[in-house]
Amino acid sequence: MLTDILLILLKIVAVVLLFAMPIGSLMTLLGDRKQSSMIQNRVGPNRARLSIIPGLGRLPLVGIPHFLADGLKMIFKEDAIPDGADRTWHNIVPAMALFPAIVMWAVIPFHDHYCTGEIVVQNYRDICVEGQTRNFFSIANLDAGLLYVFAISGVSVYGAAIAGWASNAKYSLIGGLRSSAQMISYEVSMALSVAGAILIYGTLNLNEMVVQQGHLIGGWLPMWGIVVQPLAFFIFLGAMMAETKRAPFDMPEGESEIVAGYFTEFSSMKFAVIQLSEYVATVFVGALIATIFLGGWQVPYLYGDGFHFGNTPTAALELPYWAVIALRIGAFSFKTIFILWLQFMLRWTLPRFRYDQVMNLGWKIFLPLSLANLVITAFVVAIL
Amino acid sequence: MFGIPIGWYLTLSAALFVLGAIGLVLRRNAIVMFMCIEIMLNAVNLTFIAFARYHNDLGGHLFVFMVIAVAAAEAGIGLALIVNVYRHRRSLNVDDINLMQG
Amino acid sequence: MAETIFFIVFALGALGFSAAVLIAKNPINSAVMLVCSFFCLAGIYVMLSATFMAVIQILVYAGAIMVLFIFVLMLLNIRDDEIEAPRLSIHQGIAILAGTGIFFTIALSIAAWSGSSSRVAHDTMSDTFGTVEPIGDQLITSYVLPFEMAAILLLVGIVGAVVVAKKRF
Amino acid sequence: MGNPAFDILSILPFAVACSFGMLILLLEVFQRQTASRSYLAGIAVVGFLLTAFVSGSFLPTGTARATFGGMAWIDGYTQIFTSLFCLAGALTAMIAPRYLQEHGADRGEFYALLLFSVAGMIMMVAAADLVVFFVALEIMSIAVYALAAYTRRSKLSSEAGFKYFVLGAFASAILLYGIALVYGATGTTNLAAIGQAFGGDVARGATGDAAAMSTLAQNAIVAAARGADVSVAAVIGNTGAGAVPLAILGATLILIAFSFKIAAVPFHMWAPDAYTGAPTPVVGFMAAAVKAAGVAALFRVVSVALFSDSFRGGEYGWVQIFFALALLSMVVGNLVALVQGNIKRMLAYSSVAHAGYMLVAFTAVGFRGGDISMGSGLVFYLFAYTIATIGAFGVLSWLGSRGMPCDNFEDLDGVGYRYPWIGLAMSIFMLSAAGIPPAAGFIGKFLVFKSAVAASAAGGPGSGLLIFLVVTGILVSVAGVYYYLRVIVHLYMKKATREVPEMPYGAARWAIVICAVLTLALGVLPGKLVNSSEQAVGQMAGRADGVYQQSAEAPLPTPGGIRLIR
Repeated sequence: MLTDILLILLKIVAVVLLFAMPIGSLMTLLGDRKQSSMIQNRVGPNRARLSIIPGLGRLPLVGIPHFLADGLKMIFKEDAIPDGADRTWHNIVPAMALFPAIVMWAVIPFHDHYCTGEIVVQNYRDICVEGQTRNFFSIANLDAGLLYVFAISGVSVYGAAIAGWASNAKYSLIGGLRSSAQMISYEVSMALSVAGAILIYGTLNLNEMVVQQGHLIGGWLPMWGIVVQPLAFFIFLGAMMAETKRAPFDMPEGESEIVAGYFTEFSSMKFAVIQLSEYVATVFVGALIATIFLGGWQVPYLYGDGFHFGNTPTAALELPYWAVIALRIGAFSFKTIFILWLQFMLRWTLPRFRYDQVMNLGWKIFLPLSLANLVITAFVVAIL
Repeated sequence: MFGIPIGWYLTLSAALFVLGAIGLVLRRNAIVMFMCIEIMLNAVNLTFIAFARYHNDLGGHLFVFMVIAVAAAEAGIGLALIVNVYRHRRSLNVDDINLMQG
Repeated sequence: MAETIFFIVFALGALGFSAAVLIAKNPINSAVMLVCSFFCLAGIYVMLSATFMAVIQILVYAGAIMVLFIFVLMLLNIRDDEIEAPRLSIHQGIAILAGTGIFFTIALSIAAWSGSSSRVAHDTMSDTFGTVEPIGDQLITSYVLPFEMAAILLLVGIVGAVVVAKKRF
Repeated sequence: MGNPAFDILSILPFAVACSFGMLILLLEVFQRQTASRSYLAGIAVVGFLLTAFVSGSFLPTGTARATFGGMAWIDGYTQIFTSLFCLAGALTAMIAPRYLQEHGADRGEFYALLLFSVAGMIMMVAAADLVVFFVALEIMSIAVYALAAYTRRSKLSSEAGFKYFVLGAFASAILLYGIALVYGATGTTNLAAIGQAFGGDVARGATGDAAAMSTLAQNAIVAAARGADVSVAAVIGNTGAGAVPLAILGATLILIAFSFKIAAVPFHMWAPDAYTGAPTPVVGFMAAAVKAAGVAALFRVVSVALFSDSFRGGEYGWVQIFFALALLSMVVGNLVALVQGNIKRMLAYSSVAHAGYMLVAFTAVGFRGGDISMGSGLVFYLFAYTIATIGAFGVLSWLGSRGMPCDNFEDLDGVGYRYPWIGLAMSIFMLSAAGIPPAAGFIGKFLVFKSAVAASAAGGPGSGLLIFLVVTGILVSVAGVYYYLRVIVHLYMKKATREVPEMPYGAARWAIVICAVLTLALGVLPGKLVNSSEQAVGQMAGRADGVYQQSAEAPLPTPGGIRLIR
């Protein structure tokens, strides 16, 4: 009992503090600043230095010290609450924004369940013989994991909506309205597009989904979501980007129209927390898409005991279990970061949509496409 | 493990139901009244789920599923009606919605 | 024991937040309190091994219905000047008395039901009770008719909402 | 489909109505903004007729069966009401176009919502399980909420929709709580199974009655047929002593919710406001079809699920409830209608009174257990009432125009001379509503009161009360003649105070003519309808002594889910 609780706490710490948050906050720097500067052909952050550490004092370190400076600045800034704002909600809102972004990580599998016994590979699956499987690599292994993700992402609307409302400012209110409308709209196509994948894998459990993606079609092509559901992948990526309000869907915080949207009136650490929650959510999008569409922790042809080429019982290239685990977690991280990179590339290359374009895209293009995708998938699944 | 009597859950749901009904009578704000109806529906859902657990019958869960679908549809139409009334009256207070006597 | 504590926490949470819905002056506060109440109820559903329903509760009630409420409240932008004046206390008194009476009527019949035997939950429950799979199975077999009808219902809801709320034809 | 459990044909009426609704929605999309939508009304009428035709012809008459795993009953009762609802819907669709054009609301969604609500009504009456019943009820209600607020530029209409919605949603919540408690007491939502449980175990308590045990075994078979994971022992263990209070409370809440829906006193307060404000053709539909659906479904629920001796009469019977409701509705409805100056409001209270007359039939049936055919008067009454009400509101909407509604008695002045045929039709509807021969309403009232008298003739405690109910009913309906005749007085004996413009569109007139002719025809030659309603009620499926045996059904096949990889 006690060890279980300790284990869960440990996993939470590992996932949130060692994976989601660091990647999320690093993105503020590398993605938003350095990558954008490279795309826009300018230098980007390079002035802050870590002069207190001997030896590093003169190096720009690709601007990483800026990140620390930013944090310091945030902490010491004044926390301003506008006149007429609802003080209680204004204080609570950052937590409301951060909470779902972090809680969603509970079901992301970083690796298959740990097997204490011997692993036999059969029909592209690791089967654990003479031992137990222990869930070490995801915080909670829920049967309805995907539904859980949708549920929590539905709740994440409140942060933005209430933030806009509580600020007692027009731009904030408009930003809040836009964000809630946009998130409601895109949730539909988000869930529908992934329904095809649910049909194919026959499960809502994310880890089981990943396990099934280890299957090889015709003995060579990994049955990743992107292979069997290419259209759904793009719809889901787009819908998730809209859901997390990333550019080019960043209408709720379009600075050319409504300053910073729903968090215009937030400053200091409250601003930082809202910002951080957005980045954590962005990282989560990467992780979720990697899980559903890019094979999660699967490395092609790698199974529990090493590399198999084709449906063979023995490994062509044997590897120790720890190496397999390391490879897989590494692969998962790589995929997550790849999707992140893709999102930032999109952000800095595409212009922002107009509000009506966002809505049209959601309701008139994504929704019919995802419906068609679902129907076709259902037919194909029924025939096969 | 399952040591809590079903009666506790049922009493809770009865309390929630009555709370919702009282709110419906007392509050004058149309949207809050509607929220009170949602509380009542949730009390019903809790009753169903408690009884389903007791009878070991999934029928209760499926009923709840339908209730939630109905609640969603009702929320859509109800809020639309409220918005419509607000356009005419500029108020959400049901005491102002009194063009017809009685 | 832990279960009892959880129950008390969730039950008090559900009741307290629901009461807060009634008491809160500002409709937005009411809405958020209601969401909190839904979360507590979802917790209780999990205790009753209705995990799927708990998730659906959050997904639909908290994630969709209440968002719509908040959206409408923000759209109409009710500010302090429109917050209702307190009602006559005699009305409140009567309503609360009547409510308490009704509550005790219901509670008495529940007590009569649960008191006659030790009504605890069913003990021969299968592991998958209340999870996605059996419910999904039922939905497309025995309950396929209401399921399809629910589809029509949602269509009617959409059409009706659009018809009523559209600004002009 | 070879599988009898998924007999698509059996829900064909529902499917046809829904398909036509969707068709109209689609056609509406491709309309130009200014184009006239009247032809959509034609399509809707075709849809209604086709629905009625399908319900009558694709199902063998005289047979009753449960479909979709015991979720719906297709029997004579369903069929006869399907035709009634389709008639009401078609007439409303014919009356509506001109009204909608006048009020700048000429959009196809109106007809789509009409079709959907009729689809809901059909399933309400066909429901063999409370799940189906509830979802169908909501399909109907939500469509009607939207219809009530349809001319949303009018303040009255929007308020009417809103009030109707709040009370309707409240009633739904009460209904659901009642269903939940009944589910708790019996462990099932199937109407027949509830009836068996109430007849056996719940009512008899834990007396160890052998007969109760056997019904419970049947109950378990039903549950098993629905695919539930229940053993016989589990079901027997479920109910039993102590469930009685829950069952009574649940049944009472369900009856209260129904009273809301059919606007019986004291749960009628929404009706006058909603009827006054809503668009006139919709009011006709609400007052007639929605009420008919509520009454028909209530009759099914009561006579299937709550018909055991102890629940019907006896210790905790609903006869007393219906007695009180009927008495109050008749008295209050008629007396308040006397003092109304607004015709729509007057008709609203008159519809409350009519709910009271209908409940007299319930009281009679409940009083005299076992003989359900007494309810056949109810079916006839509903037909007569529906046609006359839709006709009356049709006349009102035909006479009114935008900014000059025909709402008050004075607005009818002289219409009888200006439009002789319309005046005649209105007089016929009023006579029918007042229950004066030769209109159909007379036969309806006669049948209902006759059943009550017949029920009391068997004697027993309380039969005097039943006679009292009948006498009160007759007295107040005599009082009611006053306000119906007042309409006729205004039609013929007052000077016209305003000019009624010539009406360009004829379908509404035809609808009024059809209503008038039907009202007269049913009044003069009631035999056929009386026979078929007797048949429909007598063979109602699902009753313990009915022709239909629930347990004959095989367990459902369970496709193990669709899997690509396993």
